[in-house]
Amino acid sequence: MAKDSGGILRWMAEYDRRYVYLALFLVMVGPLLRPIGMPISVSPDTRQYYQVLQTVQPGDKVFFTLNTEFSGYNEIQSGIIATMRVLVEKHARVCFGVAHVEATVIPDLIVKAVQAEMTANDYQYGRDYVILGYIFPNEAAVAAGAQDFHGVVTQDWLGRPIAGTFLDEIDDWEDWDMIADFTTGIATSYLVNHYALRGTPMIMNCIGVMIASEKPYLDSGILLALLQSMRGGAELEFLIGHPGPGLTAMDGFSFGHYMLIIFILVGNVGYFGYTRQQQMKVDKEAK
Amino acid sequence: MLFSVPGIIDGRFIGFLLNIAMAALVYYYIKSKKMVHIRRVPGLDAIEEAVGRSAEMGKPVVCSFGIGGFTYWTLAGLAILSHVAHLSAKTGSRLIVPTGGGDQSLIVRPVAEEIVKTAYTMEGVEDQYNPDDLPFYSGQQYAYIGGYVGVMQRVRPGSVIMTGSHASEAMNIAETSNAVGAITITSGSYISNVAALACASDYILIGEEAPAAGAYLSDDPSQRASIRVQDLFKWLAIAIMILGIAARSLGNDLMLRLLST
Amino acid sequence: MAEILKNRQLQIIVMMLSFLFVFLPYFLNVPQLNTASTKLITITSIVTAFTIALAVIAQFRRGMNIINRRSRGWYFKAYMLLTLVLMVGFSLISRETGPYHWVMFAVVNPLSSVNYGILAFYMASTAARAFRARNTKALMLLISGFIVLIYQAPLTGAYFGGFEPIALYLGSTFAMAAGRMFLISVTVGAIVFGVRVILGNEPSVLGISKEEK
Amino acid sequence: MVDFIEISVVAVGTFLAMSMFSTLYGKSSPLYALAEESYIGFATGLTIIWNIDYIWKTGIVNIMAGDWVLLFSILLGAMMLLRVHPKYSYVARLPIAIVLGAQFGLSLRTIIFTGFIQQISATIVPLFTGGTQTLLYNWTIVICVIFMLTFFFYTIEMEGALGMSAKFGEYLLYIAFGTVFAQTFMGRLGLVIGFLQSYTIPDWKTPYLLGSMVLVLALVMYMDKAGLLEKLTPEE
Repeated sequence: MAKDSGGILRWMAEYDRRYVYLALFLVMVGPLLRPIGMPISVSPDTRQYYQVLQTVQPGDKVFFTLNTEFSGYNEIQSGIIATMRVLVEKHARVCFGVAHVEATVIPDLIVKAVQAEMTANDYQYGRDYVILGYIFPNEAAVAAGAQDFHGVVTQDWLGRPIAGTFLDEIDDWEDWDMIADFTTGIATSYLVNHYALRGTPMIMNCIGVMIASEKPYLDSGILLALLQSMRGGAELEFLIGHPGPGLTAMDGFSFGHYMLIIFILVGNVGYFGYTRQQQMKVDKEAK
Repeated sequence: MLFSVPGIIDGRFIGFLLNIAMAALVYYYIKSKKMVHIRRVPGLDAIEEAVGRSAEMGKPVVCSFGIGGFTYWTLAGLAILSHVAHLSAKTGSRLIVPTGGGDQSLIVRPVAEEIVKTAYTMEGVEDQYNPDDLPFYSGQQYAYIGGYVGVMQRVRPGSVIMTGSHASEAMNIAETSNAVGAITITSGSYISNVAALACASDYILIGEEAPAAGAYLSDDPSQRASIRVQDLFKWLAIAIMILGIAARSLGNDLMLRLLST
Repeated sequence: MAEILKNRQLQIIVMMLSFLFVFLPYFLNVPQLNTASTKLITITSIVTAFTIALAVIAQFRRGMNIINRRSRGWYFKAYMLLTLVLMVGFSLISRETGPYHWVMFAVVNPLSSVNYGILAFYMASTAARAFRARNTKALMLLISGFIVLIYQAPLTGAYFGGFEPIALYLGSTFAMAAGRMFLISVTVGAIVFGVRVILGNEPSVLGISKEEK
Repeated sequence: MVDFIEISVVAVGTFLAMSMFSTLYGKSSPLYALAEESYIGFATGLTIIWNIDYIWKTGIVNIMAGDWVLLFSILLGAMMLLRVHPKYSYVARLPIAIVLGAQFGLSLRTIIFTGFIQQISATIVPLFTGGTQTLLYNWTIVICVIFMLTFFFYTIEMEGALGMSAKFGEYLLYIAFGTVFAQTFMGRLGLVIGFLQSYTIPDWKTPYLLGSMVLVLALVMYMDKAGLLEKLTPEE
């Protein structure tokens, strides 16, 4: 391709996009195989999230909602696990709820990831945490649960009755001390509309795509804190001093960004160089 | 809070009032059957040019209206589809309309079929209408994508016009469309989508431009009326903001208290 | 009975009543009404869960059609229907372990991730192609995108903090304001559309114009 | 020791994932179709299971506990199912009307607050008090929101001052789009890295990931050369 008229500049302007795909793939896999462990900086939004988490009291009832598919879980699992770790250390009582069928097995993964802390803090199923299944299939389900919790939820994800668990203390939205929402945007606006708007304190960890849509809620005070994408999760891991999947991924994350920046620069140099070259050619012919 | 109204829960009065006002305005405009003036969105010129260019090159046009159920984005998409169907019938280009993609899209599909068929009939080329050119790519988003991308790679359209309620699959479509060398015109319904599409497409109808274009093209007074009511409420929003900011800067929070009433 | 159920006027009236029964108790200070309204909302959530069946039936029909016609690659559809039935069967055995668990992690997890992850590649090629300073608008896009991209690579901030304040400024002002503007205009649009439906002005939403095949 | 089941999860997972990535090659392939149909089949199965589960736990369990009103939900749900019956589809109109009414009731009663009133309130900020940074932020937000909104008026012509304001608003929008694009890219990148991470940690998984990649790429290129791609891919 590069041998045509225009040479390297033309190639820089019009290269095959499959090179982009391959390069991006390689720069992400490389650091995962050989982690470098580069330092990172912490953003103010993450600090805010961390501070809100610090206000959790022992015995607080936290609604841990997973509005995500598996894909979203891969992106924000560092934030999810780090948040859970803090909650367990604060000895909050946690109830998992799920808004996507794929997420029904995720609470199990989270519990396994923080097993050590849970054992150390003597966490018992029912008394300290409960795993509910797919309880948010649509907006009506969320709204009904906010007004009459036991009218909607009767059993946990494996069909065991929830009577006798700490959920006996929950009647409606007022009884939750906090909602921690982890989201790709499926039922999040419903939780915002039917819980947070009424006054339930709500914090959120969203995927990168959702940041711009959720920021107005943070700015207007409906959300107390917003942890952003995988980078926020890594920063939270850094703040709580417990490295996890987020921090190990940050090398690849940096390289992925730099790779794209290089491609943009190459593209611009190619574009302007090539257009100028063509222009000069035209001028020469005109003369 | 400024005051409380007996019988109404504290802090919810203004919201109630605004809802009622909006309903009343919509009702008024629909009843009066007035054809509200709507300005022509520049995106429409881009669409017409794209279809024209496809006809010159003898290439087909691909036009889709989203994967959602009946929302106002879908209605806009259908109005634009109708326009594109007329244009392609007039210029003699083949029109391909991928449908499906969501659970709710099943309800929209027959309406789209009717729209395309009517357009061909009205342009007097009913015999060129081919139901197979409205393929149904299942009710699943990513099966839809596979089909959509596949059809673009096979027929190499001259232009791709993608409006209505598309979600994350919009990027696959826009990139493939660009890769096969088609003129890409898109619209996005939420901000991260719009931002990505603004980069990926040759022309984009930003946010509300699509419903406005749809209302401009349709002769349904109620669709036009709703654009007018939306405009009125945007004016209201700006007015409240300016008044409130002025007052707040002078140390008065009357407006904020009013809004929380 | 059939005549009553077919009556379109009745359908619109029922819809309006159902709307008001949910809408009003949120604003009015009448606790009894609220309790009844909560019941209606619960009922709605269950009925909506039923609608999934409609999509599944459509899926099945389409699959069977393709198989019956023996279109090219029909066996893929047969395979799809088989996996669907298998999954339901697996869930009856156990949802904690066994084949259900295996499918969740060997099939659903990776495919769901790739489904959306693939967009990273598309976005990269878009950026490489579209972030070019062709005109003023593209230049604005390029500059702000460039700054935020550099800032977002965590390594940058650790060694060079210069981009951070600018990127945070862009994110909390321009991007947030655009998000807010979209939110306001979409909210108004959605309410106006809702009002139009409730007033019976959008019959197609109720599926009145034509039932699907 | 890693057991066979765990290995099979990783081997099958990476192969299917790479098959789905094969669409980046730019041509439709039977491998992509395999991945796609696997996902659709199993995910649809999953949807069925959990929606029945919801109906059971919220509906039937409560009815058995004596909440008879919920019998209506089962009745209406059954009526809804008749929608697919060519002759009796009209029966579904009643549940559709109820569901739509309630849905619009739910959304209209709340979005006016979260999407309109609270957003306006949050924009009402003081423009002359506060530190330099606060002032800069406040001014920018106010200018952005107001000018961007003027870009979205449709029932009057964009002329004179309004036209200029809309033009300015459009430029501001493009600055925002650059930022949002970068954020979105960050999200998608995080997604891929998270996915890759689950197949590179612990170490023993990596060969399966790279092996699947090479295998799928080789298969696709071979089929492309042999002209099998078109022949084996199902027509949609």
